[in-house]
Amino acid sequence: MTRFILGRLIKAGFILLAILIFNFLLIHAAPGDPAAVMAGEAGAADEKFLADLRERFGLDQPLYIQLWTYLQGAVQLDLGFSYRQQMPVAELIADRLPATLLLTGVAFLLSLSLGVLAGVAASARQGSWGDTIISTLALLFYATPLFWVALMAALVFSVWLGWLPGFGYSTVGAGYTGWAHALDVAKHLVLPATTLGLFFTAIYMRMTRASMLEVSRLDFVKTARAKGVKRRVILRRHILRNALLPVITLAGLQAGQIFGGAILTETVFAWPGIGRLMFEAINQRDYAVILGVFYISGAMVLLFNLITDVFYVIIDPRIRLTG
Amino acid sequence: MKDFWTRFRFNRGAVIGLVILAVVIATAIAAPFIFPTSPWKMVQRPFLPPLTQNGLPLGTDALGRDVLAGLAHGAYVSLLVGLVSTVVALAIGVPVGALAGYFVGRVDDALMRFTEFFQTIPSFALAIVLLAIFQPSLTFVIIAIAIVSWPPVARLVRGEVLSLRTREFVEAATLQGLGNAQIILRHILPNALPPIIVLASLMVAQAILLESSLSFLGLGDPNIMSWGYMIGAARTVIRTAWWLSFLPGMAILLTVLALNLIGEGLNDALNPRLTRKSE
Amino acid sequence: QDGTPQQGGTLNVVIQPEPPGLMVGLIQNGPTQMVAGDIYESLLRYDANLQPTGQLAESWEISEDGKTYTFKLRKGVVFHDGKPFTSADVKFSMDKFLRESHSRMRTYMQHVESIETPDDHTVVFNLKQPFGPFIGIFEPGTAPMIPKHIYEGTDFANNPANNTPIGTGPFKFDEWVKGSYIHLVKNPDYYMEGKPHVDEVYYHVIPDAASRAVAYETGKVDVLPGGSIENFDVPRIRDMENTCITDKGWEYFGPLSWLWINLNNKPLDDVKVRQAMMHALDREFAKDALWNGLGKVATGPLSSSTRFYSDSTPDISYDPEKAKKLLSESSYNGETIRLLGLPYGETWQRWAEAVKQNLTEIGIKVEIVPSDVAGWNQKVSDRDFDLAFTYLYQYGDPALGVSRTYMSTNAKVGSPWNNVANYQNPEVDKMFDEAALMASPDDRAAAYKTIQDQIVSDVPNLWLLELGFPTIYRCNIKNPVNTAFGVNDGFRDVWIEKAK
Amino acid sequence: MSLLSIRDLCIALPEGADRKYAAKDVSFDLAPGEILCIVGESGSGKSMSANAVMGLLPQGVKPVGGAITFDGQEVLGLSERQMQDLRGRRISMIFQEPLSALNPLMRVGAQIAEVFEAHGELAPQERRNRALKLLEEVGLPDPESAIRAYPFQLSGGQRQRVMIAMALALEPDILIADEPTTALDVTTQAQILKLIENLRQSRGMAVIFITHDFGVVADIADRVIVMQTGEIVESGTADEVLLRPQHPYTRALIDAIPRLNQHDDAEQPARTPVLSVVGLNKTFVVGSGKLFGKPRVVKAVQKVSFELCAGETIGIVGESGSGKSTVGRCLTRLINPDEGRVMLDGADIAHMSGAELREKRRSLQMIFQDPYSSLNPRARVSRILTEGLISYGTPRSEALEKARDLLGLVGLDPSAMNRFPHEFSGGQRQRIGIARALMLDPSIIIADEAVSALDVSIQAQVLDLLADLKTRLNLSMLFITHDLRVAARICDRIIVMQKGAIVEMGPTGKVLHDPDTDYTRSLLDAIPGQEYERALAEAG
Ligand SMILES: Nc1ncnc2c1ncn2[C@@H]1O[C@H](COP(=O)(O)OP(=O)(O)OP(=O)(O)O)[C@@H](O)[C@H]1O
Ligand SMILES: Nc1ncnc2c1ncn2[C@@H]1O[C@H](COP(=O)(O)OP(=O)(O)OP(=O)(O)O)[C@@H](O)[C@H]1O
Ligand SMILES: [Mg+2]
Ligand SMILES: [Mg+2]
Repeated sequence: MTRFILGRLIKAGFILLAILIFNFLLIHAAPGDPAAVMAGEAGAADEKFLADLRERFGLDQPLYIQLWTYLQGAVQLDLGFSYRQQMPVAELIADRLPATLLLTGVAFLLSLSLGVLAGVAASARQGSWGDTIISTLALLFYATPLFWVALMAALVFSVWLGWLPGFGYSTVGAGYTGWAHALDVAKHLVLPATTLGLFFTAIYMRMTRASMLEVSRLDFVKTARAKGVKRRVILRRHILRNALLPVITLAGLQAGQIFGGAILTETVFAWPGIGRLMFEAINQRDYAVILGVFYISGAMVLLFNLITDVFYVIIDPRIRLTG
Repeated sequence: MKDFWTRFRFNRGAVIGLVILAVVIATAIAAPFIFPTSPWKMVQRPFLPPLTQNGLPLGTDALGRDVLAGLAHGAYVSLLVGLVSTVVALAIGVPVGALAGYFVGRVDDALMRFTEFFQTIPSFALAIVLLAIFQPSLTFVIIAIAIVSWPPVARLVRGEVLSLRTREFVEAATLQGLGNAQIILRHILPNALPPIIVLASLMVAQAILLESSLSFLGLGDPNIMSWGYMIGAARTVIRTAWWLSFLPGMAILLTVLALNLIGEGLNDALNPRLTRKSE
Repeated sequence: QDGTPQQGGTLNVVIQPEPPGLMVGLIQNGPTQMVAGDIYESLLRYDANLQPTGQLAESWEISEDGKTYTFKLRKGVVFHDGKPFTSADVKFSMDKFLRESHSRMRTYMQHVESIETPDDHTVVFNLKQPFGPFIGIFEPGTAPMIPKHIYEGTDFANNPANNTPIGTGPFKFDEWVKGSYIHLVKNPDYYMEGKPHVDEVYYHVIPDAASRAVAYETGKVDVLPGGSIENFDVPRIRDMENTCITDKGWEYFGPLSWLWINLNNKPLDDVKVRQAMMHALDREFAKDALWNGLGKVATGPLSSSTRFYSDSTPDISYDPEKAKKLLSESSYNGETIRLLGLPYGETWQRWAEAVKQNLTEIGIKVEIVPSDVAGWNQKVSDRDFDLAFTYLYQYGDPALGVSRTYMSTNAKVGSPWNNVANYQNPEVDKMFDEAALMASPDDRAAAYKTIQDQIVSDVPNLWLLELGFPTIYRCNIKNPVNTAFGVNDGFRDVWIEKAK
Repeated sequence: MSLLSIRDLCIALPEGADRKYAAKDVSFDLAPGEILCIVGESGSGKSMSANAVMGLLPQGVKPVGGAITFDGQEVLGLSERQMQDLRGRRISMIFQEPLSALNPLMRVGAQIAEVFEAHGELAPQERRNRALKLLEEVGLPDPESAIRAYPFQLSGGQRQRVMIAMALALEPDILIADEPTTALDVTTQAQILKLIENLRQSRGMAVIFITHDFGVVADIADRVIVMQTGEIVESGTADEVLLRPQHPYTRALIDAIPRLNQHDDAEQPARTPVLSVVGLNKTFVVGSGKLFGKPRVVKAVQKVSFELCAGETIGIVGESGSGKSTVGRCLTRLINPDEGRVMLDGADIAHMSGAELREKRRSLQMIFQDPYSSLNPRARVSRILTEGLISYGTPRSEALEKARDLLGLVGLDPSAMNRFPHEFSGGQRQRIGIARALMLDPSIIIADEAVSALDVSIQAQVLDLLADLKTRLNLSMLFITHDLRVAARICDRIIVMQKGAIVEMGPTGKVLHDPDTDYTRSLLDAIPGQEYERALAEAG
């Protein structure tokens, strides 16, 4: 196992490098460059201005040299400099990371626990009213556009009821510290995290339910019943455990995106996270930032894929992995 | 096959789903005949609420266009986006996942690293970049959506196959001299079906919504009426003209519902243990 | 105006998008200017009629021949770091810093022969020839005063001080939490007695338009500068209690929207086709449906708030019948016209759809080409379009903001802000050149009238609307807009009326 | 007063099954401390009746009439909650197929401990100790490490013993054992039977014992019930039924019981070896479950060498867990041996792969020990049987034809073709497995406990079928079994295995009557029903 993990980590390094090159070429293939965008925002610029910018950003160099320079930095974990934001990319990402991690992390835990729970509940009473209600809700959640839900949530809980702040990360200028600050952030977190979580909740719920129904008809469940094990325990220990594999896969996928942030949610709720940073960077062709975010989130995806694989082996001892 | 139909038919939900889907498909096909004028035509004053004007039962949008005509014409694109991109994603994801899970070792390694290649870029961002590079025509929107949606399929299928390949009935099939392809297709995949069906029905919804998010960001094909476009466009007026996002939202919801019911019916009909009630 | 100013309070303002930096000498996009307007100052201010008033300059004189401008500077002005502001800073800013890094200033400064600083509080600009618009460039977005002691001899673009901008303005930079807000605090050493009135200003970064509306509704922010929220939301917000709205404060910029026509492409080189298209556009509808009736239907290349605007140009109003007729006489036969939308939000997307529909109705095939901002820039720069939306500022004077669009000398590929249509009319070129250098305003007015008539009959662009960007604010906030720059001129005079 | 009383029990089967009722008008009583054996035809409804008592009938199968009274309480009407209390504590059951009946993802120790937990018995850490103790009592070697194993890491008999341990954990009032010893070698079987006997004596436990092994019946039964096609055809005390059967079916059954000395010891002609195994080794190393714990090392097969000749049948007998199945799986390359050669027609299949291996494998078929898990739950029998043949190029109709014939030969109705594996009884599934192995006309069959779930008459039928094939087609067989009578009947030679190694090998007669090793001798001594066999022999 240890060898497997080490092997994978080494390979991950190479993939990351390959992905980096691919990403680099990909985003340079998109029309426009940061100089043009920056000049564009000023509403006027002459060629000299553009040329100056390009020289400053190093965009006047041939592409392969730019790539080489970037890679040299990247392997030393130097993610470059954002000219647009006038900050080292690493610093920029580090700045935004806590907010994103908080949001996606909470949404992840929330959706996973809620989704699995609802899925278990629904499958336990297949065909009953409870099942119908849960299934319908789940359907509603994932068939409704995220931004619609987000906006409605902000409308109801923020504008109409005034219970929760509708945007932002904390109350600006309130100067809270310690617990008051934590509480403040938590309040701000409620809407975006639930909105983001709802969709995944629905997915986990459906997946869990389908998988549980499948497993609940296997013979060993009968054995467990014959032992006099309580229904609840059977559900959890025997059925759920055996039904978990696809859920784990999805959870691994979601977890991999944890650093990639949530573009739409972060935008709608003005959450100062990576997703927004990335989206803005794409629009502004802030190459170093895009690549930096892709790099970090790519590394996370690889890591979580590895963790998922390890989980497979833990969950299902029959699975053997070599690599 | 006949048997399968009988079983499918007995599932009331599945039949309802099929009916809804049939209606949607029929609408998509018939739209140009029922509403021969372009859905983009501005026919009345903007923001006419539903049921207030004869001939415009669902009212008008921000530019005074007929919402009903839009819904009818939009059905085609949304279905196309949803179904085609899902089919493409399945067509890539299932084989990749199945081969990786079945052969483990080097094949798995190669295929999964390949998948990771696509997986590492946050999917929405990848779609945006792809659409920034290529002109967002309908084809490219579909391709972009398919490209970002297959890796989850591949990983899911792989996980299932990894677990199934060690079962004794697979060993038995090997001894029977079945080729790898047959074992995968006839023994492993059918047993991995429930999560795949769930994921597929989710993906259709996701594709339709992704298209809407993309057109909301100005990256859809603005020359084609779709439900996603309608929702995206109605977003800014959600407060003043709720029906503009509600109606296409309902259309998507119904379609997704239908696909889910069908999926569930399919799942049940294909599961031998669920059939043959003793009544 | 509104009674006696009260001191204190916090001003919460929306800013969109998040500025790339606050050093306005290096970056001049909208949001940067907005924040920088509080931190940096220039020599003058301009009222709604574009008449100059004093700021860092107490008084100024223009010589008879229009070639010498002498400014007397205010005494006792200090930068935020406590260093005094003198004529040396003016010379450094204008001659060195801005000439190097401010693209608009670079063109303006071509007219300047030399800058003299006879004493600490006097600056003299010697022009090569008279340049009518010169008096109109001393605003913080164009000519911000930059501390010489910080920037001299450094690499301007990479000076670490760019992150902590220092000017002479009423507010000091305090903190910038990227992605969340920018915080400015009152400058206690400000040279104007009792000003500024408010203690601090927060600029909130809220990337989504709908959320910005929510932010206002929930009382998180009190000022929505023009363009902060979608136009569709304006009537709703406007009707809220204690809410005031003004479309003033854009006079200097005079934002005018139009469709570029790529004159290189057939059949757009045919004036009949262009005229047909011009008459096909229902701009009144666009104004009402998309812009809430704010703004004006454009009559030609100049905005009505810009100097020397003429209201008697040839008629270009909506007339589909005429449009059809013109089209049938033209060389158009069924080509598909690619229309490049402006990626600035829903209003613009809808507008593209409306234009497409307008043109479709007279029989022109149109395909909308979507793109993001960078793509739009690229496509327009490369002239890769048939029709393209845009809107540009006019900076108060046709010589500053209009001629660039129509002069053939400016028709170079590679920039989206020059003569993108590739309009070539030697006569217009010549008249523009002359009009800029005339000393007498009356002569200039006459010249620009002819220019306007000529351009309108050539239809090199399809003029759409003089955009109205309403500023929305709570009525107890006084004076948010009292110059031709609106909120971009800083909140020097703003005060908040406390609830009784 | 009887502890359990069943009256006129009718269990309906879903549409499309063999018949309308799995069990019809079944009535019997069970007194405390009594051992009741149910014997009878495979598919006669034994398992269904037993399941009904537990309230655990599969979906679609329902009790439609009659009453089951346990301890004065009507069981059929009880709620799931009330049943929970009974199950495991008052009545417990050992299911027929131990692989599918164990949770694949749970360590066996935990599965046993769970019984205590379910009924709130013992403190958590004691549960583990009890589980360990139980595993020891059922004779699992090295229980310390076995307790940490997953079901798939255990041999068939070991799993079965885990099931037994689970059922006995709370010393229930009634034990329902559905063919609990099919995978156990005779010594272990004897040990288990003794364990049950002890519990009966000390705790007055009543037992319903479903089995095909008349030796076992003779040794333990107080009373015997004989079932055929869902109905009880005869019942009475053990002596009555076994020695003085009334019903013709019972008589036929008893006549079909194989005898130890039934083999013909005719001198074998010299034969050519078709399969020679040289120095086969296989060791399993399994993580201990703890991060840095010592891994469990099982030397499943050690230096096994033998030759199998054309038309010959070699029986492999021996201790449960001694590596019999592992040898079989190595030969078919379902697992890769660590060392050794397996020469088939002059080629070493131990080091083959790809198409070559597939081609070779055609002549080498295996009948799996656990029939249920070796059948694809989503495939109909028709597909399970025919696809191998079809994949080798036989036309579909021809394959179907052959499948139908084979089903008939193993005693199944052709209607079985359209059903799914879960719709069969244990013995029926086993026959599907046999039919599948025969479909490809192999020259070698590895039969892993292939007839253990069959009643003696069908067993005889199948064995005859195999013997016929053997002579007709020169079929060679490796016959893994724990039933020495069966081995005696069809094997030419016998290999005795213990702890992964061959301890004795020789002609059947020699091994069974004049063994060289003590181990073999102990096996022979443990054969159940020897007295009964003598009694039968005396009777005629
Ligand atoms: N996959 C595996 N992983 C670890 N150990 C295994 C595995 N398969 C079998 N074993 C172990 O190898 C030994 C031999 O198993 P095998 O199945 O060959 O026994 P057997 O002789 O067939 O026994 P039985 O008669 O009970 O079926 C057993 O101790 C078992 O626990
Ligand atoms: N789920 C099911 N659907 C349809 N028929 C079934 C189902 N389960 C069992 N049967 C049928 O019910 C009959 C009784 O099965 P049961 O399992 O009780 O047999 P059994 O006496 O235990 O046989 P064996 O000795 O082979 O285990 C069989 O004919 C079988 O085919
Ligand atoms: Mg049975
Ligand atoms: Mg075995």
